[in-house]
Amino acid sequence: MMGLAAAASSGEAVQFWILGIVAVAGALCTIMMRRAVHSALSLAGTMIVLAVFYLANGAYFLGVVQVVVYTGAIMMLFLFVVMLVGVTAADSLKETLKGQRWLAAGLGVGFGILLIAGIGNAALKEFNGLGDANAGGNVQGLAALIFTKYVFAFEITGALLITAVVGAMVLTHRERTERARTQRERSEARIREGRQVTPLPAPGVYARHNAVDIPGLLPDGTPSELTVSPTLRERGQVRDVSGQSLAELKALEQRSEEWLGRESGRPGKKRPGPAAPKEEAQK
Amino acid sequence: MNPVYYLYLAALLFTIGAAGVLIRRNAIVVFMCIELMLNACNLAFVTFSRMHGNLDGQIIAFFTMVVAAAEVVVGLAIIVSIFRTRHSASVDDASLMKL
Amino acid sequence: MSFPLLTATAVVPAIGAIATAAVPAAKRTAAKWLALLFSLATLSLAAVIAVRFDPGAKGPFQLTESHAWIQDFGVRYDLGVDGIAVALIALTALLIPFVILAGWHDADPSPSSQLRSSRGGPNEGAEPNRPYSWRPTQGFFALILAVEAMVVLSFEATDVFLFYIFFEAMLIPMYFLIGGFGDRAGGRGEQQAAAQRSYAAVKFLLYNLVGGLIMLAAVIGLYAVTAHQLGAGTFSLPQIVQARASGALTLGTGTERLLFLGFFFAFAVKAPLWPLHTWLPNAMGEATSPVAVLITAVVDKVGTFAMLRFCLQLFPEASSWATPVILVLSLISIVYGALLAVGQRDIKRLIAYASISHFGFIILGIFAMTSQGQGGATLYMVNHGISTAALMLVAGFLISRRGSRLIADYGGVQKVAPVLAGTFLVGGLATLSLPGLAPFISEFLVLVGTFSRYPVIGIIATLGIVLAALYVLVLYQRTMTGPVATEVRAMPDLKVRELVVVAPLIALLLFLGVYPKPLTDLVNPAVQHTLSVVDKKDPKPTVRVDAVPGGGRHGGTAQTQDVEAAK
Amino acid sequence: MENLIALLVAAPLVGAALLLCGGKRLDRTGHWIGSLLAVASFAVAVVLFADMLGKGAEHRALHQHLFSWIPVGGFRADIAFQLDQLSMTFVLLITGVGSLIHIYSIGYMEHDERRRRFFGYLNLFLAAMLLLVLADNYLLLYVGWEGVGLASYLLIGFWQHKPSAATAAKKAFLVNRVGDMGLSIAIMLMFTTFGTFAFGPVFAAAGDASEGRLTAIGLVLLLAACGKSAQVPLQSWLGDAMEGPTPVSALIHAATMVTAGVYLITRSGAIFNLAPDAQTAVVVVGAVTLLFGAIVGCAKDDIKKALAGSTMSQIGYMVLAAGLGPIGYAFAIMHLVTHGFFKAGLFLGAGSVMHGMNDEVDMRRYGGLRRYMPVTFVTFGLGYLAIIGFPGLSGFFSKDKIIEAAFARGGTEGWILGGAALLGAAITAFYMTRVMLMTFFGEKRWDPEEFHPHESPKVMTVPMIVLAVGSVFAGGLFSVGDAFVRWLEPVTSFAHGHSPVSAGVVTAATMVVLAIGVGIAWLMYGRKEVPATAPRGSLLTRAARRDLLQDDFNHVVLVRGGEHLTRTLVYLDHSLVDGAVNGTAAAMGGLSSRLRQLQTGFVRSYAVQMLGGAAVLVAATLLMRGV
Repeated sequence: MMGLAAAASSGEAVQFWILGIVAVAGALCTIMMRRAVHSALSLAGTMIVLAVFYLANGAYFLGVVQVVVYTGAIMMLFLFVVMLVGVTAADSLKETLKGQRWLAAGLGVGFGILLIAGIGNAALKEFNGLGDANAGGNVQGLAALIFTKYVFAFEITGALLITAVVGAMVLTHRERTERARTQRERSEARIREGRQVTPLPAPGVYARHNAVDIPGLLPDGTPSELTVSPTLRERGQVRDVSGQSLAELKALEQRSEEWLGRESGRPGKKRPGPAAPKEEAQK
Repeated sequence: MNPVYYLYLAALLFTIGAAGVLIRRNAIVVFMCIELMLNACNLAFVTFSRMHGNLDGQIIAFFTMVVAAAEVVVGLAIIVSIFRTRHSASVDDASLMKL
Repeated sequence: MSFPLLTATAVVPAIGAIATAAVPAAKRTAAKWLALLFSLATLSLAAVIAVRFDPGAKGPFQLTESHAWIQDFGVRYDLGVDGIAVALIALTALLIPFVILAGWHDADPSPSSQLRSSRGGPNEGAEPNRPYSWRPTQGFFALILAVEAMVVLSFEATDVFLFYIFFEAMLIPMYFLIGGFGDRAGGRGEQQAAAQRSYAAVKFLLYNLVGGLIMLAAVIGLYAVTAHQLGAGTFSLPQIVQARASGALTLGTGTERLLFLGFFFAFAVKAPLWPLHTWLPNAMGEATSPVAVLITAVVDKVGTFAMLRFCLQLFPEASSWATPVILVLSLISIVYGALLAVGQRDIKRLIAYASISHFGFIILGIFAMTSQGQGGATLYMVNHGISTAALMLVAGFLISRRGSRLIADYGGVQKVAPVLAGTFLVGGLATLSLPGLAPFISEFLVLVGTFSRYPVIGIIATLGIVLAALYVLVLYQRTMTGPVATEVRAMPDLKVRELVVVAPLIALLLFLGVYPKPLTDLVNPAVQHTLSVVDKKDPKPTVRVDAVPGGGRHGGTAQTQDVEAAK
Repeated sequence: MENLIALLVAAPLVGAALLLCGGKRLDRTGHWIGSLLAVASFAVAVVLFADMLGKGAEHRALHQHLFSWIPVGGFRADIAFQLDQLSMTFVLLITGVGSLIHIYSIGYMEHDERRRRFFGYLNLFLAAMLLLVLADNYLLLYVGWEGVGLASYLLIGFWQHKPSAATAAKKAFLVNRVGDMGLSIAIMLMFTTFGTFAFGPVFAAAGDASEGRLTAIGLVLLLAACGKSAQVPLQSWLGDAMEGPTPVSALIHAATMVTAGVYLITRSGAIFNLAPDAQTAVVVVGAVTLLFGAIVGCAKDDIKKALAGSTMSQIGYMVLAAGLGPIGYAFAIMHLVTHGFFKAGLFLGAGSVMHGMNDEVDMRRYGGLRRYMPVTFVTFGLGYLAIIGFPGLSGFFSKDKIIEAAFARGGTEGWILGGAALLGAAITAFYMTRVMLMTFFGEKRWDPEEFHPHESPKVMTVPMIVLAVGSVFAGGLFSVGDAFVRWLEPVTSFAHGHSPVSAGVVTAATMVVLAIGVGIAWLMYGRKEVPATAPRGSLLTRAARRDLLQDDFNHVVLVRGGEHLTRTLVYLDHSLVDGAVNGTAAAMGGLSSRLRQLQTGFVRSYAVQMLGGAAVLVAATLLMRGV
């Protein structure tokens, strides 16, 4: 804690350079990754690094808050939403707006240069470190300030948070405007419109794992979209196994044939069987 | 080592975040980039507070976090409701502002 | 002055407007009578003003009222009238009752289709399928009274800012009057007529707004100058004039010219001066003829009046600097308007262009900077108001009978409706300023006044006399004479109400044509004052005429010349 | 006495007001009221005349100042009358002939349901004309000047259902308006020169003004006179004016109104005398017109148009005389009066003929009418003799004097003018004889089934007789000891011209040309049979039938040109002036729609713009700090 002299120690320098690179890498990954999940994770990484930097800068309380609130709560909220929206819903990085990307890059670079230049020619020579500020302990110091000087702001943030919570509820919670239709009504409706009178067929052939994402096959072996839940269809997470199952069917017939007609054995046709499983494995 | 480097880092992160906001179409990712920018600001604040030797910077950073939290909550809620209605989290699809 | 006469004159019609608007939808006739009543009350008040006003009194303005309004910007509620204002207030108050009477049935809700289109103007906020939710009649008359109130107040205001406010506010009711009500004589389908109307209304509004905004800039500029030089900024016309006279206020040449142009532009749009005139034919063509009268006979007068009161008195040097250009422009207006009037196929547009030509005369007279010119211009404002009202209203009666504005659709009306034709002819003769009718005097004074300083311009302007005869007589010949057109065969002659409208106007034209002295006595001192402010003198005749034996009364002439010379 | 002057004007004015505003209830009595008031005015005139004769020549001028009309600054116009010998002459002529024609019209307009209005207009005309000759300043004169113009407009176009009549009326008014322009400019010039335009002061001060200004004034006055008196180049309206009822042609377009120009010039003598150039212009116009009118008169087959041509030419004589200055004024007025008598008589005769021939005006369809309408024949014949200047009749005295005066101008000018006048006399004799022969002599060229010529009623013949008497004796009466000249002298300042040729010679010459003219006419129309349909005729004849193409010129140049001009202007107003405004509006719209493209609606492009803005801000702050 006393290590926070005005000029930082060389150890801190090392730490800075290493973690700084990590942070930048994380940031870059955040905007580069195709899948939201990966972006979220790399962002979390960056945040943790930042938490460390806070600590290094003598903002112990903030460092902890950073870890708990950001990396803990907010990023998890992100992940949660990502799950809700679709883990694998990767948006193509192909740009749709004409010239947007170049504009963005150019502006970004220019802006960065501006900022850095600004910092550069700003007279930031004096370092009276946090030594005496943190003398009574960082948290106490913050508390003293928050509850004296910034008390109003603090109160207002409280109000803000409550409002935010309420707003989130209002936005996400969908009001049911009309009476829920009973099972009878629904069945009647089904009959009336004539399509799909029966309940939807269940998914999953060859249930070797939780196969809600594998559509059931129609007699001709083609997959039936109806069998998977709309959400999955929406996300395009339906796994089509029709081709594979057909292949396996063929292999089965092959083998039975072999067992029956042993005399007419053709060595050339010896091992086609595992072909299918292999390709499945590749899948 | 000179804490000014923290500022440079912050600037860099901020820029990257901004670029991300401009480039990505997935609303969630856009939000993450915004978070990134906020964090960059926080880093700058913290550094400044260290330079000037008083805690106000940290206080501001603290408030920023709170605000960020609130913003994320509401923002994500919006994203979810939009996704519900139009089955997409792409910011380009929500272009109703166009004349 | 104990009783605020001027305020009352403006307030009465305003109250009338509100009261008329408040009349329930079913009681249409009641609304009309109420409006008429209030307009007559205003007329009587105006008469009181005319009586109370003493032409000989010292000081430019009389019956003044002054109250602080916006202290921070030195804006005051200052009212006061000079002879010119009195004459024009009288004119306004006089015309409005006739306008109301003439428009008695113009705003009656008509068969639904026409109703929808007649409310198809910009003021349809209500949903289209509720015929009586909108109350055309009440609205029509209320708007007319509102216009009257604002016009009167802008004639009375001696505070530039106050004047500006009403000068602009006038546009709102006018906009609705033009866009909301039309004679059902478009010839083309009602929908298209409605479209035309709103086009005309928008054009009217845009033109005048542009002018007004430029003027606003100039007003603010004026305030800034006064604030800078007098310490406390002021908008008060007498104060500024007095300050300039005493040398306390000296505008830089450039500044003064800019400010002058700012003011003049607005007034030139309002009193359509070529090439800013194109809104007038549309507006007058599409609006009902009473509204057209309101535009050309009342509202536009504010423009010319303001040139006389504000442009000249606030910026004398700039005025004389701009005079040549303005004279040429007004000359163009005269000839151009007349020529276009000759070329029109639409009765109302023809009258509109004739008005443009006449406004050319008025502005010519104002900027001729001679007592004849300006006195004539002032008389011209009054007389043109009356004569155009007569002509336009009769034309309106004609149009409402036949349901068409096209000259070609008429012919031989004289045979079936002699009284209508006669009154129309008298109106026309007044428009071509036949001697013996009021407009002749004003036109001749303007010509003399111009000629005595700018002979060439004066001579060219006299061309207007011939052209005026041309368009009036062509109009009369094509509509009234010749074989009777089949459509007009059953046309009824003027009804009593219409006679009540026209007869007094014609009588007035004749009276003022024979005995304009009351008017001239009213106007002359004001004109002299203006001229003294502008610091211009009438050019003296080259040959001095001494009182000749046998012509004792000519001594008077000589004496006045001595006075002129002494000045 | 003075106060009676206003009465002169008031009587017919009241009549006009009564008849025009009176409405149907006056339909039966209207014409009597009108005529009565005209006669009343005449009576007042006679009283004033008698009174005037009672006074010495110098104290005859009367003034009546009613009220100050337009006082603005130095500009003083009064409603004031001045009755001197000149005005008196006109007043008598106007009211006298006017009354007669009122009476005549009672019969002539009997079958017209709008007779009341007709008499209203006639009264209006009388009032305006009297105002014109009684005014004591040019502005008031101008009022009368335009007033008679209005009256003539109304009366020419009285049968408005005829498009030709309406057009003729419009044309007359417009051409007159051109002349009026001249008058108003003249008044302006006077005001700027003298600071007043009342007769007295102006004439008193005319001497001090520069000759250039006086010449200018004279020329514009001449323009005015040309318009009103149908002199070249503004003569074109008079022929068409014959569309009006015949009494109108007699009163307005022969006897009184068209002579207003002569009055104007004579009245302004003080100015013209000091502006010789203007005078030259006047005589030239007069000479040209007297030939022009005469030639036109020769070619017309429409009896009224022929008479109109002769009117034009006779007024040409007057203008010529008036242009000669003091040596001519008196004779101009004298010829004016005598002409008033015989031309009115001729027109009334023509009207009577038309009345009997149910409004047929083509002389080629007349012939041998003397047996059917003797009174008309006699009166017309007397008028005829008077106009051709048959010795002893009115025309002889007045015209002869004018010709003398023309020679008396001296120099080549004198010879030219005199020659023109003589030639005019010859042609006059020719065409009047032609009219006479074609109408009353030869054998009938009309279809007895269709036409039943008959003598007109007393109410019409009596005025004709009176006028015939006047046209016989007036001239002689006037020239008894130069009575007329001395009567006018105080106003028009008479001077004896020194003619290079003696009066006797001139008279003889006149007689000779007269005989020649009559002879030729008799050879052409008296001896030979007159074809019922006009022969193609020589080039000159055809031109003359079309008013020497002057009308066509007007039509092509003014009417067509004007139409094109207005049409182009209307187009330009829409496309150019209005287009400029709408153009700017359209430009604005286009610009905004361009700018609208920026609003893609994509959040990210907005974000780009925001970032750009932020960058700019940062840069700005940095630069600020840098500076």
